[in-house]
Amino acid sequence: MSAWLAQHGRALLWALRRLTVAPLSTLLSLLAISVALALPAGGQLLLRNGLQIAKSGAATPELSLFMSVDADRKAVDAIAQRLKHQEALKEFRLVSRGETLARFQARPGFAEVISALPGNPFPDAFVAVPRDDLSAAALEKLRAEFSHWPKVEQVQLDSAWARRLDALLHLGRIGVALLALMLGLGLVAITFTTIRLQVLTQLSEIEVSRLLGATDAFIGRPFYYFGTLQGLAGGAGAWLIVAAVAMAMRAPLEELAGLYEGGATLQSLTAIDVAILLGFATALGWLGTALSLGRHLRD
Amino acid sequence: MSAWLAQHGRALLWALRRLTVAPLSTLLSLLAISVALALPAGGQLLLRNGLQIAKSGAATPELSLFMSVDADRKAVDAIAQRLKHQEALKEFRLVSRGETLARFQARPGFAEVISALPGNPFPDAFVAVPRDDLSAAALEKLRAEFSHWPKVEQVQLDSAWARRLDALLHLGRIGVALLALMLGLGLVAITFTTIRLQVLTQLSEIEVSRLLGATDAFIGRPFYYFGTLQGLAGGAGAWLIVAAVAMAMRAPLEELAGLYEGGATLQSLTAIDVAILLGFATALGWLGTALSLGRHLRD
Amino acid sequence: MIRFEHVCRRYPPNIAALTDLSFNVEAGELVLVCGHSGAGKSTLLKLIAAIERPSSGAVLVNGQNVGALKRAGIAVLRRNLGLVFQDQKLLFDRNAFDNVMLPLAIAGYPPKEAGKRVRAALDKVGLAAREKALPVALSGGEQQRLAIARAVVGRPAILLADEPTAHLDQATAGDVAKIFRDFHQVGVAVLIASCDDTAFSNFVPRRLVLDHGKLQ
Amino acid sequence: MIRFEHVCRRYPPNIAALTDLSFNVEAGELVLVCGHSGAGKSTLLKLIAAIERPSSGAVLVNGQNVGALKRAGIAVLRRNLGLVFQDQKLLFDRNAFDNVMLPLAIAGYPPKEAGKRVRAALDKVGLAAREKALPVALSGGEQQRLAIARAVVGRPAILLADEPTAHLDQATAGDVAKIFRDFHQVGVAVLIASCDDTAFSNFVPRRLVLDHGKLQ
Ligand SMILES: Nc1ncnc2c1ncn2[C@@H]1O[C@H](COP(=O)(O)OP(=O)(O)OP(=O)(O)O)[C@@H](O)[C@H]1O
Ligand SMILES: Nc1ncnc2c1ncn2[C@@H]1O[C@H](COP(=O)(O)OP(=O)(O)OP(=O)(O)O)[C@@H](O)[C@H]1O
Ligand SMILES: [Mg+2]
Ligand SMILES: [Mg+2]
Repeated sequence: MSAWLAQHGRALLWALRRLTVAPLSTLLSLLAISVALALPAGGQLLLRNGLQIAKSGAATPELSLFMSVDADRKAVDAIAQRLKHQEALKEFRLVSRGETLARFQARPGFAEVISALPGNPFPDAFVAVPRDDLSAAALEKLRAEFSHWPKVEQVQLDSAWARRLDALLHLGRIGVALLALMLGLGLVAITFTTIRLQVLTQLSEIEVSRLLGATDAFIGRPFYYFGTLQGLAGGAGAWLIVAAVAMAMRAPLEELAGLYEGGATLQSLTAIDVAILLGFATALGWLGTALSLGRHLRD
Repeated sequence: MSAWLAQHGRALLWALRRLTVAPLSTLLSLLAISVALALPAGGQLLLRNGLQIAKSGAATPELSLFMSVDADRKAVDAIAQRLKHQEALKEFRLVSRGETLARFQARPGFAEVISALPGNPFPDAFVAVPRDDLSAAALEKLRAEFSHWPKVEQVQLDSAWARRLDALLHLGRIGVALLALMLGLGLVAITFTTIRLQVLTQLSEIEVSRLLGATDAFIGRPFYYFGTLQGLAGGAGAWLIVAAVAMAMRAPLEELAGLYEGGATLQSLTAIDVAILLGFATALGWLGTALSLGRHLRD
Repeated sequence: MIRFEHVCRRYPPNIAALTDLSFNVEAGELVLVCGHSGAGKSTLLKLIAAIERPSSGAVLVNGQNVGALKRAGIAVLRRNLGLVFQDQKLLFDRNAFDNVMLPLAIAGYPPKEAGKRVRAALDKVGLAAREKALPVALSGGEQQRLAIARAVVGRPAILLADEPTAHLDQATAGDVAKIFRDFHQVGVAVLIASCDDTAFSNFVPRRLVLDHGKLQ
Repeated sequence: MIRFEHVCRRYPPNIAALTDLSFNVEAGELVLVCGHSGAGKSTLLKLIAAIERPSSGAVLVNGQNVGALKRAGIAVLRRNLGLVFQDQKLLFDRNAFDNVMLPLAIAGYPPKEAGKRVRAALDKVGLAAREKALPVALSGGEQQRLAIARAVVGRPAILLADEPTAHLDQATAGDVAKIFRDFHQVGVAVLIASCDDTAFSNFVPRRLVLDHGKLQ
């Protein structure tokens, strides 16, 4: 037991010494790993914030239900009742004919027109906000359904916005997937290479140890410590980078968020995000070590 | 001369052999370099295309000049004349009161209102498209200027869009700068490490060559060939990646472009772009070699 | 303890390094393997440590067929041998003390006892004063003695030494020979490959003379 | 040709490897540097090749102060020396032929002439048949001879050999000694460090005996 502890202690010490013996090289490796991890992590965060901003603001599609001009109070209430039970809607509000009239009267070039009219020519209308997760097709179905309700004269869907949002989301998703794929491969390359480098600097030690009766476990142990420690440190570096970038981006993002009038608050990395990031980095360090040792240790 | 050629030939051959002797490691290094080069190159391309789409489509701010209702033909022509000489405008068009009336008559809920009116209540209007390079402040100045023209009752600037675009551009520029910085550092790390690895595999050869009277130039030459060749190959890999990604992105981007009705055609990498990319990659390979040799060869 | 049964070892393309070798070495024997350069001395020692495998025949160490061992078995075998390599195989990035410590670290000795043993071994080869020196700071002969210290530090039951006196002057070679004799006298089986046997001439009880891979 | 003037070499912490050494070696001389292990033989040879620098005094080669040379000057110097290292320093990733080719490649010989020279040198040490063999496939003595072939292939005016017969049986050592004598007879200055001088005993005209760094 004490011998077991001594062996692990030795391996850990060796790994720590190797990490500090060539500080520039270590720093550069850590930097490469950090950057490779920071990009998809940061991209994910950006997408999350961007989506929130887009959805909270003008990008949300709306359904406008125009009642017929002769619809009375009761008919309007009935539609309100129906809308209340629609699961697909997040919210809706009544825009009364009076409101619309007032708005048009305030618009330049319309005041005279309106005042020249005998009565209020506008109908009551509802503006309904659908749930975020509805596809363009689902929205279109909703529109068709609403237009068959009694005393509903017309339903308008701001479907250009919906389609635009869909296309943007599609684009973002493809982009993030490609990024993750490329950086996943890049990360594998970096880890693999770093461990190969460590194996190369220790080639004579490995050979001699084997000739003196060292087991594969004994020979591999310091490299596993090295690889996982490096991965962990790289993950921490990625965390720092993402946090720093998020700080730098806060001002312009909030300017954007403010413009969209959604009152969006910027999300940063949660404790769970950080835990996942560090765990992923450590696991990747371990995996890279295992792959590299499998290739470079057996001869 | 023949000896000089023989020495360079030997170095080049050595470099080529080193690149093929461990195909997996070479492939992984090349992949890492390619990805690191492809990301900013692709980002640049994406930004270029994105900007084009944004500018060509609905994102372009417009100025609407409403004439007063009593403005006659002559007044309208005078304004058209003034607009024609405005350098800040890309184009403009007259939306006559007749046109506007017809459009409103076609709108549901308005037909009745309009038909109930004694005459055409709408004024003539101009819609003007400013040049792309105008700042939000310049647009605002233009708006103020136009509103003092005779018989111009009101000038509307779709300034929310302008400010939104400005914010987006700001955001994009910060993002690309951060990306370039991070990947520049990451690329330095990769190149540095790869050359260090090559030096490590050749440590005994370097030591023995020096003991047998080899100059620094003789010892360094194969590594320079290796580093520049690898950089060049990495650049070519980045080109492939960007081309492949551009292909994959074509469909969704054009969907987006189509939605913006700007008739945007997707730009791909030009010959000059590729030349810059390859030159940059080769230079970086050379630089990484020089840095790494400076650190790892002199002892 | 060690038993060769009709052992042949051929190297590609067509080199017969050892041909039909049969002999026994008992515990506590000291055997000098002699022969010209290329006679097969090193190959013979490598077969015992499973660094090479016989092309035919069997090499038995403590009754175990060494040629049939798996990775783990080979590791166990080597931990119970003391090896001096012809090219020494010292580690140049650590000092004399740590070089000698290596086999004990591999065997998992507690650090305290290991330290004592390392100092004793360095003392035995006359390098006690240089335990902090890196191998490059040692002369060729001192490196040779360091390699011997590493081989004996684990107090193995079998000691294999390939040209252990190659870089030593006559006096130092005599001292080193005495170290091997001491081990032989406490019951360790010692095999020494050497083309120069003057250092051992006054006390070697047994010789295996190789000529082009055949026992004479 | 080679001149030591009151040369001292101390190593940290406090080791006086060579103390106040003065002597001359003329072109065509064959000198045997003898002495116990650690006497300073290797250090002496390293000073001539500028692998070490004197702590005080001057080492002159062809009238040039070797201790004051810059990087480029050292490279030129070494290209005109033939060196056999005590630990051989062969390259294990290339075959015998390419190992011997290395000094000619460094000196920039045209490949064709270089190839001829390499074969001649391998033939001289009895390794002509093994030019395609990697060093691991050679016995210790064969590696030693390969190192000698590499040292002589460039036909240097000065030949420095550190323990060139260390791994050789008496017959082979005699052959190697003859190689050095041949060079000595065509006017090459030859310095050989060896603690075992039996191979050279019948034709060495001059001896430098070192004892704890001092000339006796
Ligand atoms: N780089 C060094 N740092 C410290 N001490 C050194 C260094 N090189 C040699 N020494 C010491 O200097 C002394 C002379 O060493 P040198 O290698 O010249 O001896 P040698 O005569 O060649 O011995 P051998 O026959 O054993 O090779 C030795 O005591 C050695 O330990
Ligand atoms: N891995 C190998 N591949 C091919 N041939 C080999 C290999 N190892 C040794 N040989 C050859 O086998 C023969 C015996 O080699 P060995 O090393 O056993 O000789 P040795 O008696 O130790 O010689 P020395 O005294 O020179 O060290 C030699 O001719 C050598 O070239
Ligand atoms: Mg041998
Ligand atoms: Mg020496």
